[in-house]
Amino acid sequence: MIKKILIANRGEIAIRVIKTCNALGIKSVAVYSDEDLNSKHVKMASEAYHIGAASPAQSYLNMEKIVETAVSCGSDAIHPGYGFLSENADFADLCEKNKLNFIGPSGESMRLCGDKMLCKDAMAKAKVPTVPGSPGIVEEVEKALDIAHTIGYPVLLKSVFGGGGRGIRLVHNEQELKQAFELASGESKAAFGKSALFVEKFLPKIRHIEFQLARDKHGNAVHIFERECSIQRRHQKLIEMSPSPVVDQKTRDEVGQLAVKAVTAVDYVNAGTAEFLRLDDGAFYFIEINARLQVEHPVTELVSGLDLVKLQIDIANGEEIPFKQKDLKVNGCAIECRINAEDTFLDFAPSTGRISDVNIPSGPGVRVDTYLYPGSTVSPYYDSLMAKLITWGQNFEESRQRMQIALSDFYIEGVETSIPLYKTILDSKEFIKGDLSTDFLDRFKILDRLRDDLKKEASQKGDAALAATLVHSEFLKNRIRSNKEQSVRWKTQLDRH
Amino acid sequence: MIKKILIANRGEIAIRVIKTCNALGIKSVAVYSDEDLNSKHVKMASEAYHIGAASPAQSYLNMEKIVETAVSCGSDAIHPGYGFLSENADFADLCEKNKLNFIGPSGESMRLCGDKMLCKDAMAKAKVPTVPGSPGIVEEVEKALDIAHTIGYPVLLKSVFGGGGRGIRLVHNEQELKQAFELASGESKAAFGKSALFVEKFLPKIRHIEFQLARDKHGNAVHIFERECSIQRRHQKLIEMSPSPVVDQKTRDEVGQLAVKAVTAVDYVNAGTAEFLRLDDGAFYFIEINARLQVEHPVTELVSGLDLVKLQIDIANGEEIPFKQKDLKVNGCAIECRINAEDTFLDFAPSTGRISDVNIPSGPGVRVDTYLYPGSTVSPYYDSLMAKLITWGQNFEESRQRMQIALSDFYIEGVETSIPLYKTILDSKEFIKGDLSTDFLDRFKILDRLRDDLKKEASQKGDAALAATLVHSEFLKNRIRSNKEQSVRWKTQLDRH
Amino acid sequence: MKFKLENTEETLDGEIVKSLGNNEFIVKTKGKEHHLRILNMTHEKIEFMLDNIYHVAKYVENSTSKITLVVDGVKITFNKRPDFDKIVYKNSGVESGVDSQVYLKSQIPGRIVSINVSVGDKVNKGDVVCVLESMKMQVSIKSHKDGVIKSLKIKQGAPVAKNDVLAEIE
Amino acid sequence: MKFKLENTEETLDGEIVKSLGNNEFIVKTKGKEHHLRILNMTHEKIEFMLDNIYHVAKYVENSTSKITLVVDGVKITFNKRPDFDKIVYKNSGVESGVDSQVYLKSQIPGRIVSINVSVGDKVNKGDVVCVLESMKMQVSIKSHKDGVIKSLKIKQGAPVAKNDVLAEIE
Repeated sequence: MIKKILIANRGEIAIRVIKTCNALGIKSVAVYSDEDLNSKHVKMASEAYHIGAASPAQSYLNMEKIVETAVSCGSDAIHPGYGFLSENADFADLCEKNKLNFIGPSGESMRLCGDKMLCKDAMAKAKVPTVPGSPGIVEEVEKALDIAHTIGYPVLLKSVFGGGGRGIRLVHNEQELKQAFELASGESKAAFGKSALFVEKFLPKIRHIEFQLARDKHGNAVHIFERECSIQRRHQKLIEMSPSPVVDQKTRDEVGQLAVKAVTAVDYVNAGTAEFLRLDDGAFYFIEINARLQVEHPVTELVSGLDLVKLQIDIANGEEIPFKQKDLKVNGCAIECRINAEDTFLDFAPSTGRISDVNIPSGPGVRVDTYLYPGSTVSPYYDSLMAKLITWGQNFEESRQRMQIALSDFYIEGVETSIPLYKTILDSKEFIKGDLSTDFLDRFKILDRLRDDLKKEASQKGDAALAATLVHSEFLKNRIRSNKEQSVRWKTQLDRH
Repeated sequence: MIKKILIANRGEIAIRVIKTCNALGIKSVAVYSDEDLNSKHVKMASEAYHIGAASPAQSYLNMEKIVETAVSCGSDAIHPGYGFLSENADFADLCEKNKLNFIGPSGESMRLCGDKMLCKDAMAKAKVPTVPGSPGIVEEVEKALDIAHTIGYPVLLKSVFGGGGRGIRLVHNEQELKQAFELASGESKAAFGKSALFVEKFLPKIRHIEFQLARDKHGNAVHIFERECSIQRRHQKLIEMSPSPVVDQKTRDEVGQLAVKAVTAVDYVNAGTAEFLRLDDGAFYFIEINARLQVEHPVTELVSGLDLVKLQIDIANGEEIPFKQKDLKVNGCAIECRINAEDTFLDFAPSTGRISDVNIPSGPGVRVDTYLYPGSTVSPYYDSLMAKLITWGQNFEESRQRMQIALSDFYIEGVETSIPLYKTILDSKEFIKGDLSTDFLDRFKILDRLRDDLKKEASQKGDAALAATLVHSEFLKNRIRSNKEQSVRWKTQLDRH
Repeated sequence: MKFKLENTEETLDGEIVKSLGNNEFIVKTKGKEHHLRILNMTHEKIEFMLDNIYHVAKYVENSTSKITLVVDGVKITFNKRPDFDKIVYKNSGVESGVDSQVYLKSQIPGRIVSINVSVGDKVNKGDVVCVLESMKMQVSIKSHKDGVIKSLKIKQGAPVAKNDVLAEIE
Repeated sequence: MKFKLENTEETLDGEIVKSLGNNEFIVKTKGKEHHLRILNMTHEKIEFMLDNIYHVAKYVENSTSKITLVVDGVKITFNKRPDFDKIVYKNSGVESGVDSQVYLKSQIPGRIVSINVSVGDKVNKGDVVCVLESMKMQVSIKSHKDGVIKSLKIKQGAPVAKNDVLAEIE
């Protein structure tokens, strides 16, 4: 039985794990870099150890130091959170070697999930549909042309060395494919010594829909519904929800079973996620398994009532999943907005600094996972996710209304945030009717609407702003005129209240 | 359709109503006394109007002023919250006269609920069992003796003019009853000009269990499960939960149907509560209807998923309740602790003052309804309820664990609170196994245990406290020695972090 | 006092009409009188009731050219010199009348905040070509002539120096 | 430094062993050495790590006789004069040896915090009869003799003056 967990992470997810540890009476161990001495996870954990310099490579990615700390402080398990070492198979192996219970899948299973081609093979065997395309790496242009002919244009030519949109070429016909193949092949050889290209069907106006999964060491596996994560910017999720507006119970059962097949095919143990693309015609294509707890796990927690971190710990303890697929019913609707420190109008560039003030929303159906407190810091060394605002409602509309109010109540002083963007999105008729896709922001020119909304808001508050400025400058003027005397007079006046 | 609601209340319940107004796009109007100019409900409402001096009689109980304010600012409805005017039938009538939609039952129905004897009669007709006793006022001692003989000793001799434990005499036999009747009758005549006594069976070791109800203008009525509110001090609820550990689905159906009969018998419209006593043998006796939203309504919200304030507004709008009894299922378990500003060891005497700092807990399954913020005030003019801490879990144990952690995270600086008491109660084996009764605190000597827990806690933090004091007094000593220079030096050192 | 509300076309005008004592005032904004009551005021922050509505304003910046404050969570910037835009407009070439001039130049140094046209777009004299931030103010750079955008020499977020060519318009 | 931890029987003893610079110290409490690192410190508040565990302490009161602080949400009071209790004990009559004396009197003014006996209770010499708060310290008033509580002259929360009779013990 796990009694003490070292959390190899920081920020809101470290705090999230600490909360479950507290509830279960498990001791939590925080680790921190130089930059994080004053961070909230350090203050909340049962114990906290310094592991290195601010740069992730020297601290949160420093496998040896983390394992050494876990062993020396008597931890019996490690929770990796998401990001950092969470999908590092070597780290999972290192934990095992040091008799630390790694709360996640085995290194072997993780390697299988992480290799695009091996994973695609496993899915083909398990009869889980993937995006149509070449079954593996395509060495010759003729082969590529054959495949493109079979699956139909347009197609994407991708490099296995790419990622996050890099190394991807969209081609519409044979001629373009020939040219692109030559270029890409050359680039790849120049950079990596060999060409490793593959062909995939180009899918327009897609939704990103994923299934939460759990599988225990006894082979029991369940899906815990879908999450729709189509609202994105630069391939990063902004807003997630469960259920999806386009998934009915029949689809949930069918695609959920595919997802269960997918994790079973790679002998995955722990909580995890199978990601799918969904086309407008309702077809689902598997894309990958995220071999860890997801950022957006709270939406699933709110509609299932489960504590997924507790479920992870139970599974790591060797317990059987304490419920069956048929016991799970979607209860209401949950939406999550990722509150990022970023400037929407500067191409979502990170915004960092000291948070001089923060108001965290609350109320029926409102949950906030965050590391912010007045005086905390958003560091340039780590990612821009400051908080996750999650609302639950009996249905989508109630959840959305609560989100709108909570966004208005969420005040963060010191950095630019994505809050205004979400207010505009949540207010749009397209979002309300569920017309979502990964190109939502562009398709509906959301940034232009945001600009208008901000103008309107500023205009509405103009009177109040002007009135404040009038009275305040009077206050300042008087202070300058007779500094001491005035401040006493003002103070006296104010004290009357 | 209601578009603007004046909230004739203050504190956390005013804020609670504002939150639902916001979500529904309804304008909220706050009213405030001199004491409350800086209160949170004033800051959160769409508009706020001053209605009088601090004393409730001059502000929150000032019917004419409140109705006048509502009319002049264009409100179309009034939400009374709980306490203050919420169960004042004249106020409901006055609202109606001024064409204001009173969000609660009619004045007539309220009067029926408020008169012990009339209500008891109505219940007898509806076949809802009440505590055995005299059917009405007992004029002569012979009659009292007859009744006592029938229902069995011990019995309580009560005055209809009493309330909150006053004017109640416990008698064990004929002789005691004769003496007590003479005394009580004399007292009553002296004070009120007439005797108005009645006899009720004395019930030992009782539980207080109540049913949440809703009934619309079309006569549809449902119960929304029970709440167990047995943990009390001086007849005031401290901890509430739903479901009750002693109510199974069969009992819920049966007693729930009695509760529905009860509100139907008095033609009650709106959300309300039927209170019952439950004996150790499982018998339920109706005691009264609370003709308003209850303090403890959030526990029902968390296990039903409903927004009860929204339901109230819908009913006031003349809508039908949008679900049937069979649609309602208890989901998990919720517990509420009333965070009072009071000194447990001074017989729960109120503790008032400025809240210099507050940390409000959060996390999965945690909800806090409160008016506190750093700099807010707990006023001696109003009641001691500062916050309601509510936790939800898949089952009682998860809910209880989350409550324990949330209580530890709840930090309120400036007044004494009931938080330590709740930690001791939540930790007790008797609470864990659900052995509850209205005399829980006395029966298990909880205050003695609390004293021990506090000693233990202080002892555990002794080292840290001493270490802090050592370093801090060094700091202060150095500051005195060379005030300016030192503070610069310290600041510089601290800035390094 | 007279301010231009940045990012909108509004110019606001206001004054304190009188002090009623007890921290209450009559203020006039946009020609209308309002009742204002201060709840709390410090150097950085003011909480007040304006005609029975609560507001909180925090001061982010107060320089010679502008005031930035956050009112009820909404960031608002007042330009203290409402005609600054016009000066820039003039400098940017619109008023020069030299219609034959192909290059649209920046008369001030700054950073490109947004680009409002694409190559090939038809523009009229006075249309906004881009917005740049300069001296902590956002100023619109407008076309000095009717024509077609032949090329754009700017990138969002990038700095421009005085006299840099921003676009070719033919 | 030596303190008595109020409400418990513990007396704590501690010292700063050395300063390591960089806001780090070795401190000794109850005879054991600990590593302490200050994160933030002001007049009212100190945040620190003690042997890899975070703590926050806020100072509520620091008088000549006692220090009250809240550590991680737990209120702790140190009596600066650990023997104060004994002085009061002595003054309250226990040490006087006058066994025939019926009245238990208070030698100090204060406010009754708790009453630990009821009329009719048998008490032994040294048993706590009540606790009163005096000079901001809580002191136990103990019986000066063996006997039975005949009457109680006190009420919880009520003030008592010096020499007031608290109880009759026979």
